[in-house]
Amino acid sequence: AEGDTLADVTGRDQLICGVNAGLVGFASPDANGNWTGFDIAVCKAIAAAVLSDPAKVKYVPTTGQTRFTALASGEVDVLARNSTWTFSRDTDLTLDFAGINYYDGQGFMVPRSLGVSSAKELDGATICVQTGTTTELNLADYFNANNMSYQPVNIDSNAEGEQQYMAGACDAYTTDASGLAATRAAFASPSDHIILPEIISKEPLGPVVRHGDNNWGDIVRWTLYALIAAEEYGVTSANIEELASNSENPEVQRLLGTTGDLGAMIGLDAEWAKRAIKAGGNYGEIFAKTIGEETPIGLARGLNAQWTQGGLMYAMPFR
Amino acid sequence: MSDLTASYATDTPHLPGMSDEIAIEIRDMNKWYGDFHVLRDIDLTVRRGERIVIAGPSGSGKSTLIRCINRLEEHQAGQIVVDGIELTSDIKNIDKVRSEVGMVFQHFNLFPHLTVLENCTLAPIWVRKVPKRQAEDTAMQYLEKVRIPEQANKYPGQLSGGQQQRVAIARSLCMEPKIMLFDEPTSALDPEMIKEVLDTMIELAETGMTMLCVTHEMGFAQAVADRVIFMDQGQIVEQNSPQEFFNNPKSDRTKLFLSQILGH
Amino acid sequence: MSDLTASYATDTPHLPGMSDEIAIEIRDMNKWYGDFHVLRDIDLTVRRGERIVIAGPSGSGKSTLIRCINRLEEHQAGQIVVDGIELTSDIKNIDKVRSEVGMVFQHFNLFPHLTVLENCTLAPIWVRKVPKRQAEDTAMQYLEKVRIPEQANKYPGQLSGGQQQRVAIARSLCMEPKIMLFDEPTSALDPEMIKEVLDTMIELAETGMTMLCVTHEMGFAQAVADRVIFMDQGQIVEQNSPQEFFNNPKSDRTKLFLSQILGH
Amino acid sequence: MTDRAPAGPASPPFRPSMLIYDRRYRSMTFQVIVFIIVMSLVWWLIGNTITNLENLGKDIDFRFLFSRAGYDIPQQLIPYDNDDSHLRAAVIGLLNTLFVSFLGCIAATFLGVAVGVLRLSNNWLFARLMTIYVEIFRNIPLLLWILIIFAIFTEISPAPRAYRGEDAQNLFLGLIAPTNRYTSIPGIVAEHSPGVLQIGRIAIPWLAILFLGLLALAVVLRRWINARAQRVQNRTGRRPTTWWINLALFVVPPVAIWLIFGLRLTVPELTGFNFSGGINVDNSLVALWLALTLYTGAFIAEIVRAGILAVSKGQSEASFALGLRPNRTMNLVILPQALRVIVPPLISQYLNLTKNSSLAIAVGYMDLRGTLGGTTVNQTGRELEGILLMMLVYLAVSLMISGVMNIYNSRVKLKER
Amino acid sequence: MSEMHAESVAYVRDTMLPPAAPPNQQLGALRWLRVNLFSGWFNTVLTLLGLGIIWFLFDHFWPWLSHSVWKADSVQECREIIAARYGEGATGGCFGVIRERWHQYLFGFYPRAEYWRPLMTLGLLFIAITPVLFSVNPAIRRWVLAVTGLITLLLMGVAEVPDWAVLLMWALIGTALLLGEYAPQRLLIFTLFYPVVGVWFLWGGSLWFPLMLLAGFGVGYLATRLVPPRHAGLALPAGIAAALIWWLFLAGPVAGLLGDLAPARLRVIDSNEFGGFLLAMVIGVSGIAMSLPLGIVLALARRSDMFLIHVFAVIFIEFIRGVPLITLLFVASLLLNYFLPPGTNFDIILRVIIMVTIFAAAYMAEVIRGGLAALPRGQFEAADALGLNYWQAQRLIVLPQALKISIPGIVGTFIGMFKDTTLVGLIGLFDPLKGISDFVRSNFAWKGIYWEPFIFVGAIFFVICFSMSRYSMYLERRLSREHR
Ligand SMILES: Nc1ncnc2c1ncn2[C@@H]1O[C@H](COP(=O)(O)OP(=O)(O)OP(=O)(O)O)[C@@H](O)[C@H]1O
Ligand SMILES: Nc1ncnc2c1ncn2[C@@H]1O[C@H](COP(=O)(O)OP(=O)(O)OP(=O)(O)O)[C@@H](O)[C@H]1O
Ligand SMILES: [Mg+2]
Ligand SMILES: [Mg+2]
Repeated sequence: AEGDTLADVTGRDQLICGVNAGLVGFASPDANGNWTGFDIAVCKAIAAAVLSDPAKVKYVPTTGQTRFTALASGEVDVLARNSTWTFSRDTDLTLDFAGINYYDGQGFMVPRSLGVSSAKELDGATICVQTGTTTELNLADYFNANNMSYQPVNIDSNAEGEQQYMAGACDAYTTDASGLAATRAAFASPSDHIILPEIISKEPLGPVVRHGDNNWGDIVRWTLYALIAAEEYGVTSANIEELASNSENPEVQRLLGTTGDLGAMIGLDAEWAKRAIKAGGNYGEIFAKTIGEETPIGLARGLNAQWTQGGLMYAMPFR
Repeated sequence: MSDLTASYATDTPHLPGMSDEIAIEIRDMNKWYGDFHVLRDIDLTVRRGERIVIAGPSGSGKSTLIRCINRLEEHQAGQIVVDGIELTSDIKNIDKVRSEVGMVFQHFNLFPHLTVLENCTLAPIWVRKVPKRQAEDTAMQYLEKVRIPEQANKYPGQLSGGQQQRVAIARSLCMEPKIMLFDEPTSALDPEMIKEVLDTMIELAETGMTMLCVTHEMGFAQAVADRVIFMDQGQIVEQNSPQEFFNNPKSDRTKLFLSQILGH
Repeated sequence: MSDLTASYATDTPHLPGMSDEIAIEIRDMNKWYGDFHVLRDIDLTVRRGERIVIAGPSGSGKSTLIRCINRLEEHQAGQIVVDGIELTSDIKNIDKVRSEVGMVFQHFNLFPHLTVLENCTLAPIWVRKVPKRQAEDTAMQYLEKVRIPEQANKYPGQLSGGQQQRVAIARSLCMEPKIMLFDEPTSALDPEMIKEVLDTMIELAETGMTMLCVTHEMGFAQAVADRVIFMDQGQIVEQNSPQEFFNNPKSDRTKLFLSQILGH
Repeated sequence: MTDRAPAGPASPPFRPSMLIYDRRYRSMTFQVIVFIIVMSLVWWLIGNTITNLENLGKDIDFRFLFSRAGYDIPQQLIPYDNDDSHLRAAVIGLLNTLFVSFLGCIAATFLGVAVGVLRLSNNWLFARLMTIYVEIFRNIPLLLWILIIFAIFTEISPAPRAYRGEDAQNLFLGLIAPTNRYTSIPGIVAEHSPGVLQIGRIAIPWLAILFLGLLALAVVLRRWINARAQRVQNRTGRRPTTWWINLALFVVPPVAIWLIFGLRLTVPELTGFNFSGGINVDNSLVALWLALTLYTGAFIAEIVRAGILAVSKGQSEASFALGLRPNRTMNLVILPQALRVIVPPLISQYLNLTKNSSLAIAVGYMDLRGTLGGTTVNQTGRELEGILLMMLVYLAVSLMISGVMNIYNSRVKLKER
Repeated sequence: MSEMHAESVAYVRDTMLPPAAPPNQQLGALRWLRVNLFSGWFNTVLTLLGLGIIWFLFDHFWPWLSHSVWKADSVQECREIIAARYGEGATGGCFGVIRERWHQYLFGFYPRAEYWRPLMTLGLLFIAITPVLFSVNPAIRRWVLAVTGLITLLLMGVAEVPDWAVLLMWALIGTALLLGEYAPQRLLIFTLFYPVVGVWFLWGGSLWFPLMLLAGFGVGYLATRLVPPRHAGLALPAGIAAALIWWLFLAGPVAGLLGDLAPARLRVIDSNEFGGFLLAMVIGVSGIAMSLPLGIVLALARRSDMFLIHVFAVIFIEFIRGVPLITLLFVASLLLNYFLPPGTNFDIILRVIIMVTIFAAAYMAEVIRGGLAALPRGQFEAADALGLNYWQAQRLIVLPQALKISIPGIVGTFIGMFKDTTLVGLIGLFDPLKGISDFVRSNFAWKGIYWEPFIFVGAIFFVICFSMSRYSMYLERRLSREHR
């Protein structure tokens, strides 16, 4: 697996994608075992770009504990899973974060009946937190910094956490805000629970690859950027064919391989980005389809809006 | 076996006469196992010093009878009076009777986790509340009587079958019982060892101990028994002095049994 | 036992003469178990066709000696030459010797998971590489010789002790050994069964097989042995023809032993 | 005596073929070959590991143990906070493992013995019930039991909030508050506290030391009194009654301490979100402990039953025939023999229980596997070091337990011919 | 008669007494109650306590169970139905989740169209083990085969597999029954080939690969036979070498070639799609099957009088038995890749099976060691005296007997291992208990469902483990009777 991931992937004609074992909206298999979700879309886009077929992906469910090892050992080609980009992970764990597909932050959810409106009021509370995540560390830091105490309830999966929270075994549930929203959305009466305003950490999430295989890293990074750029330039899965043939925008032309040969520079053909976008739509389409406001999860774009809309999504120029 | 019979028959020891006191009295005793009627209308009086051998085919209820006498089994009708104490469900009476009645089993049932000496002193210490030293002295006496004092500190597992059975006899004697019950004490032993155990029992008989003994050793019966009781199907079919019993059996069943047991 | 002795002594069969070839030669052989010197300076020459009975008190090393001959035990000094092959650690030699020497154990050691026939054909098939059909034919022959062909398809557990021991003999014979070793073949048997096994062995002796037999059956020794060897404390104390041995023992130990074994 | 065994009979000179065909050399040859194979296998594995680590740009380094852990642990037997090192977190985890295992072993033994005996009782109904219990627990995975029991705790007990307000729930006996996260039980404080003994960061109250000291003293005294009773019995045949002295030994000192230092119970009090003032025993601990107890108890019950059945009926009959009462028969005859049969498999159940406690993570009880083998490995990315270390620690614990077993076994082995 | 004198003891019974009926207290239901339930105050207390426990359980669980809803598409719907039927506030089980997701609990994400494959594998498994486990008694063999065959067919019906597969299964079971009747030895040949068929059915791909792997053993065996008897000592190494050469260099190409000539392909199913009880069975059965030979070798090694061999075996066994299975699973999921040559990267299920096999082998070794120790020394000596060499003696005399004695222990190990397969959920595989349940509960419709999956999964585990433990108890009784 060392060195040339692209060759490995094309060789076996399948992309192996490490994903979360079950997080509604981001990655979850349905009753027939078909994976869908926001993270899954990234895998499909990469597969489409590299192998010309978004279906040629094998999804390997990973736990918080096994994910980085799976990647480091070459068990998966890319980790498209809610993993936070941190200094030590990037350096000490010798991973490479290829970009950010979701700007998240850690928050708290509490039952409305608790009568709490700020995280600052949680002194002495019992808080459910998944073990082995950055969440656990942020939580400790936050309470330290605010001179408060808390009682952790360590749980090992999201499902278990929800169960504990719903049974009232903890006063608050903490995880990334996106996860909180997804969890809350699924409750019988979501309005009985509120997500507190404090976001106590930055959680930039994005696909991860092995350190050292820069070419593969480039492919993943630019596939992601292609999705983001496509939204910026108004390229959607609906109009992509049309734009490919008659777009005036030179950036779009380069992106879709109508002019120039960007694909060759990363070892792919000219239409790679076109395929990636066609696989599941542009970034905005994916967002809307999987976790957006129209879905039960109902996340607003917020930080994840295009930079042109006041968000942080900013694709590097295709040039 | 035939030479054993012979040798005992010749030197029949003179047995001290038995008193008229009654040691055990069983009246109209009946016992059932569930629906199965094991003992039927048993009437038996044993006087102090009397030595009784109980014979009979397998399954005739010999063991059950003898086990009723120290209440290892419960009888359901009739009376059993041992040493003046009637056996009922009264725990105190049972305890009293059991400490007066010694019993030796076919399979020895020594306690394998205790030394021979400890086997012998256990009951005196915990039941009779005898001081340990004294209990040990007594035990050594009885071990000498059964001629294995040198094995006192071994464990039962280290002894031969015959030696184990002699320890079992000594263990019972250490409680200085008034009555001894034997349930086929020699039938689990190799032929060479039968003799040593029978010798011990004969010596015991000579001391005037009241004994009830289930056994197939007819030589022994002729040598020491005052009375032989023949059981079949849970009933006493015939009882008589050994001479009469062996030479002149009355009932057909007895004859059949004797022909089988002495014939081969 | 005494009638057995008598019967064999009377009808001593005529034994075919033995040759001058040497079957087993043991020279200055010594064996230790740890610090314990079991066999001391054993010298013994057995000619082809000779029938030797080894007697001696328990623990005198009889079994050990016989087990050294097919290297179930290792000797530490001296030489053992069987059928011209010296027993050393050389595996090929050991294998050769073992396939020439049959052995019958006190406890039969039949393989309980195989039928009688399979017990008998196992070694010929796997060691001698005889085709299965042929091995079965041979086995049936020998089973007929020991007079239990009808049990061929039973399992050992279904046979009586005497029958099992005869199967064990047949099993050894199926390898068509030149020498047969017997280690107390009858001492685990009930008295009724001893005779059937001894009869089998006598028949075998009449065929001229070289035999070494540890046994306490003195009747058998008188009937068939060419030589009786008496061992005590790991040494050969006396060896002689049966007549001389029984009627005119030389050493005191032999006399003592004979008095014990014949006396009771 | 110089009668020692010589090395062996004079053997022919060495030839290479003897390496295969001579018994003595053959075993040597074989061992050397196997040794070489095993060693090259080990070497191969180590070599692979080194190459792999190199490729990943990693190294083997245990210094991470001394860096800041950064995470919190709910249950701690010795002080710990998130500023402590990973090593200390691992020790906390190990102590938690040992703690729940120890409690589990004790409870499972009691339960198992009770059930094992009851299964043999002549009460038809109860014997059946016990059989059902044993079969159900033995044939369903432990993980399921842990989850179910934890869930039962979570679902049926009220949140702490329920103890507040108008229609508030009352404390059980006014002292104990079971909640869906922990059970709050009263603590003890002293009016006239003698202070604490400070060893490094661990503070031990003098009271606790005093209490444990007196307990130890009581144990020693009890042994002495029993030995004396034995001597008296040996001398006179009568055993003096000692139960009230024994009772006093264990009752008087605590009461004295209680009075002298003015101890009193602190009733748990709902402050803010949670109870404080008492001791909060986490449900994860209780559920894990209970599940381990019930599961292992079912196995122990079978062991106990088999052990008792292994002591033949003849033994109790012989004992009765000697006039010994049933309770004495149990203590002097049956138990000593049954124990020999029971103890070895019992200890291997203890071993299993200890190993099974590693499922603690399912309910968030932070044991060795949860700290060192879980969060630490995860935060530092040192899975090789962390997991190997964890395995070694478990191995050491197991070897210690089986060491005890071997000593016991060799002690009680029955002497036979 | 009590008045009898010493001189007049003579007594002869002239008529035998007929047996009498026992007194009332000895009879009927009353006696049964008295003896079994109320024979003393302690006993009475126990009885009352027992009744109390039963009542408590009944009172707490019956309402919930009796209000179960089987037809619903979500938790919400369930609750509404229960509220409508039994009134507001009533609680009840919502087994609709089982109805909708049972196939995932049983098969994970295995494609629905291919369910016939695992089911066929299961049916064949029963056929394959009959000659091994049940050879003791033909009646039992018939019985077990018939019952397990019916279960398989039933499952096939539920899983709606194609008709031809059901017919094939009928035919196979029938053949097996017939073969078992007339030529049980033939079934053993099938047992030999079962792993190949099983692997092929489950994972698909070309039949030739597993077949060629199996052929390696044949190649090794041939090589041992080709060594001239003079150098018998070299036979084993030669066999191993030949097999290794075959596996490393020849098996792949040959299989490829054969695949081109006679393609026998099934749709490839990836390990990731395994889950639920299928996963538990695959791990459990392959673990036990592979741990058996390894366990035998370890047990023999541990009993060896060669010091080094003994020491290695002890270290290995004690190490594996000294650590929890979960740590070994971690090794499988986190560390195994470090230990293998760079670039090797094989299936997580395979890695788990390897670790589970090693784990079970250590326990198996101890079980078999017990069986070996129970063999009388005379058996070894008799084998020696007949001239059998070490391996012949082991194979023909020692192991058949030792294994037979060990069967209850082996079954016990299997039960333990089968239960332990639930732990693979902790390393992210879809075990039936946690893996599948967590993922089912991550679905909107079934959020908040908790007890029902546990009850369902627990019940299946119970049925499987309980019947196996009963079987092993039955065997134990049989063996203790047969064992002289
Ligand atoms: N606990 C029991 N339950 C039911 N039946 C029993 C029980 N014990 C003995 N029996 C039956 O009672 C009858 C008498 O048994 P007992 O042991 O007294 O006979 P025995 O004369 O001593 O025979 P043996 O000479 O074989 O010892 C037998 O038919 C036996 O099967
Ligand atoms: N494996 C062994 N290790 C140590 N000592 C042994 C061993 N086997 C036998 N011995 C001792 O060697 C001595 C000779 O034993 P052997 O079995 O040869 O005697 P034997 O003459 O056959 O006796 P028996 O008539 O009782 O069979 C005995 O003292 C015995 O205790
Ligand atoms: Mg009897
Ligand atoms: Mg001998």
